Amino acid sequence: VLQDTANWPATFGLGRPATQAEIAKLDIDVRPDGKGLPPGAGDAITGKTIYMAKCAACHGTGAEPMDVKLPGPALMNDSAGADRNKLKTIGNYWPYATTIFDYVRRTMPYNAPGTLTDNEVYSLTAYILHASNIITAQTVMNAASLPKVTMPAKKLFVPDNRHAGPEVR
Amino acid sequence: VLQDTANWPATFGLGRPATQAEIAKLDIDVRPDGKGLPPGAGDAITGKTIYMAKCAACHGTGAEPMDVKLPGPALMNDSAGADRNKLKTIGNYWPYATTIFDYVRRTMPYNAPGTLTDNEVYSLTAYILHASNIITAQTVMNAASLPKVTMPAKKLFVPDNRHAGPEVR
Amino acid sequence: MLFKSSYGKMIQAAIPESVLQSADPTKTIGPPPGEIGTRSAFEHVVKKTSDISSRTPLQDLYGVITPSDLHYERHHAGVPVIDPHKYELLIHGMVNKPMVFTLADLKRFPSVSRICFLECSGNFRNSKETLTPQEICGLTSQSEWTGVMLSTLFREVGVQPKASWFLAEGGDAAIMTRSIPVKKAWDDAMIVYAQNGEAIRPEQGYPVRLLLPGWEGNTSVKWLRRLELSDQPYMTREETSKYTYAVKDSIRQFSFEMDARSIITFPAFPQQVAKGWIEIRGIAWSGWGKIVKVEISTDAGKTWQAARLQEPVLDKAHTGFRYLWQWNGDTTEIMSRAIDETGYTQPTLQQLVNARGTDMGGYHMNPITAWVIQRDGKVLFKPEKWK
Amino acid sequence: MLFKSSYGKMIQAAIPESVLQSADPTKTIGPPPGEIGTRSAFEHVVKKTSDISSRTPLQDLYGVITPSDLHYERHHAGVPVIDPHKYELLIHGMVNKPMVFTLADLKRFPSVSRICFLECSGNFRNSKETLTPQEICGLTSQSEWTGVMLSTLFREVGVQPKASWFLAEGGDAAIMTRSIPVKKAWDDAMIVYAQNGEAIRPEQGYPVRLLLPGWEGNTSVKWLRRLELSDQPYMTREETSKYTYAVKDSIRQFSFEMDARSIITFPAFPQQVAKGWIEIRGIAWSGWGKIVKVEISTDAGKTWQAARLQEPVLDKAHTGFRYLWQWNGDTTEIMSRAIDETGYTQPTLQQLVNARGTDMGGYHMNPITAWVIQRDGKVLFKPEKWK
Ligand code: HEC
Ligand code: HEC
Ligand SMILES: [Ca+2]
Ligand SMILES: [Ca+2]
Ligand SMILES: [Ca+2]
Ligand SMILES: [Ca+2]
Ligand SMILES: [Ca+2]
Ligand SMILES: [Ca+2]
Ligand SMILES: [Co+2]
Ligand SMILES: [Co+2]
Repeated sequence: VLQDTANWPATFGLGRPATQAEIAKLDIDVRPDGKGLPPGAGDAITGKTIYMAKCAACHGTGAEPMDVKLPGPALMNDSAGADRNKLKTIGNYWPYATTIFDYVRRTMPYNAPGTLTDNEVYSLTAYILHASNIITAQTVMNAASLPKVTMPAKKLFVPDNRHAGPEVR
Repeated sequence: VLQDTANWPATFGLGRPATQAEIAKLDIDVRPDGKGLPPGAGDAITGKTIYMAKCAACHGTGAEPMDVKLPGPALMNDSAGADRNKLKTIGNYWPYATTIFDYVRRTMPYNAPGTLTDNEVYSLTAYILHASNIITAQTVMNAASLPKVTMPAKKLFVPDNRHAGPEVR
Repeated sequence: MLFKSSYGKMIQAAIPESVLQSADPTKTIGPPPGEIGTRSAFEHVVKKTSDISSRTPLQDLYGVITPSDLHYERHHAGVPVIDPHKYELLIHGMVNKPMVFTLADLKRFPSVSRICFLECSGNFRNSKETLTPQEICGLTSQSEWTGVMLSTLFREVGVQPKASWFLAEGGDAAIMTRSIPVKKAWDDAMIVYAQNGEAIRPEQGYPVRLLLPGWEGNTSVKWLRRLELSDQPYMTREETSKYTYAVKDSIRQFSFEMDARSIITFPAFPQQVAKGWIEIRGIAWSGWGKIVKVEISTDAGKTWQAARLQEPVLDKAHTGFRYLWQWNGDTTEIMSRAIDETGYTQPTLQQLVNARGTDMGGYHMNPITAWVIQRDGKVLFKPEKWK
Repeated sequence: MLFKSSYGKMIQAAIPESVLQSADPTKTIGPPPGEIGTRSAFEHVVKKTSDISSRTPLQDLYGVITPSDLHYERHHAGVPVIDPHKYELLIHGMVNKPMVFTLADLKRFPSVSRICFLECSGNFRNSKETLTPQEICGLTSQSEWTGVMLSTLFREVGVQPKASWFLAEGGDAAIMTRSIPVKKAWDDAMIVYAQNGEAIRPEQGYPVRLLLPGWEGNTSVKWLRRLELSDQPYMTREETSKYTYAVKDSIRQFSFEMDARSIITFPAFPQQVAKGWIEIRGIAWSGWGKIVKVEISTDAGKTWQAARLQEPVLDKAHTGFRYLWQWNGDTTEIMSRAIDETGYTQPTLQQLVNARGTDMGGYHMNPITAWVIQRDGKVLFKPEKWK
């Protein structure tokens, strides 16, 4: 016990209540169950155009040989077939499709984070999923469909089974 | 016990023996019993000339009014008579005459430390002692005479009598 | 110009000639007391940088406090500039009272200080003999942190009984996010605003970061702007694509605690030592609690002796160890292993392979580090292959 | 420009407009990991300088480690520049083997780290209501020091049984000297070369200083060049003309240990507080050993309650204390008193006058510090006259 709170008041009266508006402004996360996904939609065909314009320079088109060193990691080339231990990509290593939307929206493009519209992020997500052989070119990604995409690597993930004690795990 | 030295070797074999020459170069301290005083001698008359040239600019001549703020503290003006609690000077506060020699030689003049000859330091010490009414203008200060000078404040000094425990002392 | 470090190593440096040819310091008045202290121009201790991190120079440090400006860095979109007067922390989700706290609010709550380590779970390099402790495991550092217990804030907003996870989100350009079990908040999580006596440095999360003692560094989200209580984890990129690792046929996720580890920082590459008495020195730490023992082998792991631990030994903290050894000049291997209060002993690489399979690697690697001392006194890291 | 500090105080500062008008940090990539960390441009914590000293900003610090560049300074001829490669420590006098040690030699001996405070025995100001903790007692700071026990070196040179004192001499332009009883070397004196994880800073004695835990700062001679063993003290200027003080009709000399003391650093001048819950915070320390208790009065000394001490409580170390208090808005006086493991309780000024007489002052003053909280929340120091 780092603090004895026995004599503490019910509240210290510090801080102020958060308004719904200010929560909404910051609350951009997306959970695997779809909570947090905004309205809007996109598909792989639209996504490919955006990808080529805003992402390919760093992440490649999925066509170049792998020995070209790019600023960003490979996202989908060879992914479905690649050896996970040699190259971790979205297709062979990511357990949830919602993570693509969440991550791309909050931090990509790396040099201009926060500049994509929600529709663009849906389209990019659709494109990456399609290029990884997970959805068809026609599948529309939106708040309802994205959480339903099952990722190939999902089944591999297990929670940490280490615990306090002598065992090496 | 901060260290358990039970398993230590007799010596770690680090460092090297000091030569007498290198000890002599650094061993400039002077003790109250005169140990450390160098050959040489000086008197107050010679000392006054040196003092006016090298010290008075910072410490005053002992003649100015006390409200002039000088870079260095007053050394002897009014000292023998002054109230110790208002103005601590060599005459009313210093317990050992050897300290004057030691301190002046190692660190004065403040802006050019280490530039005085031993004879100059003997003379300056004689001058300060004379100007504080402790020795006559004629008394020569050297390794034999300086430790014999008895300082007026000597009898006031007592070792710390505080000790571990509740008492406020 | 080339010159000798105080340990004897030859290093390249740029000291102004004016400093090196300085006059006798007993005859020259130096600069007066200043508003801010300085570092000696003769010291050149720096972090080793890559594009994404910079590593603490463990072999150049003493004691267990890392100077704040030598604390390791790992960030995902650089160091943001945050105005402390505009700073706010939002706590919402499964709470009774969603609230916003300013920095001044946070500083007024009951406060706590503790000394503990941070370590990136990617803290392991193993490629070649010429690696320093900084290169092998310089992604760990230690500070005295001050802030408010997260439990104090959770008490204030009224966390709902069903909330089992919370999302911690940073205000940098990566808007870094991690999902954390609520239990950690009741255990020892802190919201910290100070480091080693002063405001947290920008590289460590100024003005406010989460601090999860003993857990992989990435979870102690820097530049913290928001906490959202939830009944499930968010499966962010940093807890799925990153900070997970193969364990045989599965991928281990939410692997939070940093297992016990140690490193000998002296003698270590690039030192060269001489025959005779050597104090072997290093640090040991565990994310599971206190270090209770560090053992040293000077015969390549055949026999082990207890090192002396530097008091005070603190929970989840770098702990200094020392072992006095007389080197007879023969080639040998020296190594250390940490033992923590849960009874765990730092494993060999082979033990890790046995437990995790040959596809392990990248995260949460804590094998014993061995140094080879050659007959000429040169010390080399001993890399070990496992696939 | 004028702006608010993170505690709410208005302070004058010069932050570049470019920093203040920074873009949204979530949309701007920041600088990458660097070789050396930085301080936020929004922080302006500095030492308060005079011609002869500079004082640690106690009211701006957190925890108990003082950032090395905010460690108080007191020197007598400025900060010397000392080349660590030319550095040597001479030990001679009443020893069997007079020896010279280089810095590399010193670093190879068995080493020790400890966290302890340093305090100048002249650490007391009392003139007016508008004094900060820094101005009242900022001549104390704390570091984690690393070095070799002086006893280890004394063992090496063979100190003779009749040696009862030693002279410690610095290599600055003051060639500072103090006489120290040999017993302190057997107790806990150290020769230190590192501070808070790195080489000692120039202002604190680079490359090597003496460290006498709990004793008046001046005795921990900086830039140490020589130790001479003797059977009597040398009666240097700093132990006769200075660092001595009137106790009734005598002058107390060789007054080494710093008596127990404490200061409330929050709330303190120039803070202004609001009615409601306030965590009273401060530090307590004693040169005689550990702090065992700190008591707080919020009613001008009528009643006292125990504060909470921050673990770990270390020997001769600044110890953080905290006390939760609900201020009802009435004018009052708050104060703290430290109690150490020897049973000593920090005295009132009147108790010091009773013990030492009205001519005391200048050195070793450790009276309880009282802060007046006015109805408007402004906090003022309460100066007390004693002659
Ligand atoms: C200027 C270079 C750059 C551009 C342009 C860029 N990225 Fe990235 N991207 C990166 C870097 C660098 C990383 C790795 C960041 C890290 O690890 O923190 C990354 C990571 C990613 C990841 C995570 C990969 C993984 O394996 O974890 C995804 C997904 C991604 N980017 C998608 C995109 C998309 C979609 C776009 C275009 C809208 C884009 N990126 C544009 C540089 C870029
Ligand atoms: C440039 C100014 C300056 C000059 C020139 C100077 N002094 Fe000083 N002196 C000082 C200062 C400043 C101090 C106080 C130093 C300190 O406290 O560390 C001092 C201190 C002293 C003290 C100790 C006083 C005390 O009460 O403790 C003596 C004795 C002294 N000086 C003698 C001399 C003599 C003799 C000379 C000439 C050879 C001299 N000084 C030249 C500035 C000067
Ligand atoms: Ca949310
Ligand atoms: Ca001598
Ligand atoms: Ca004593
Ligand atoms: Ca990123
Ligand atoms: Ca776990
Ligand atoms: Ca001086
Ligand atoms: Co990390
Ligand atoms: Co002092």
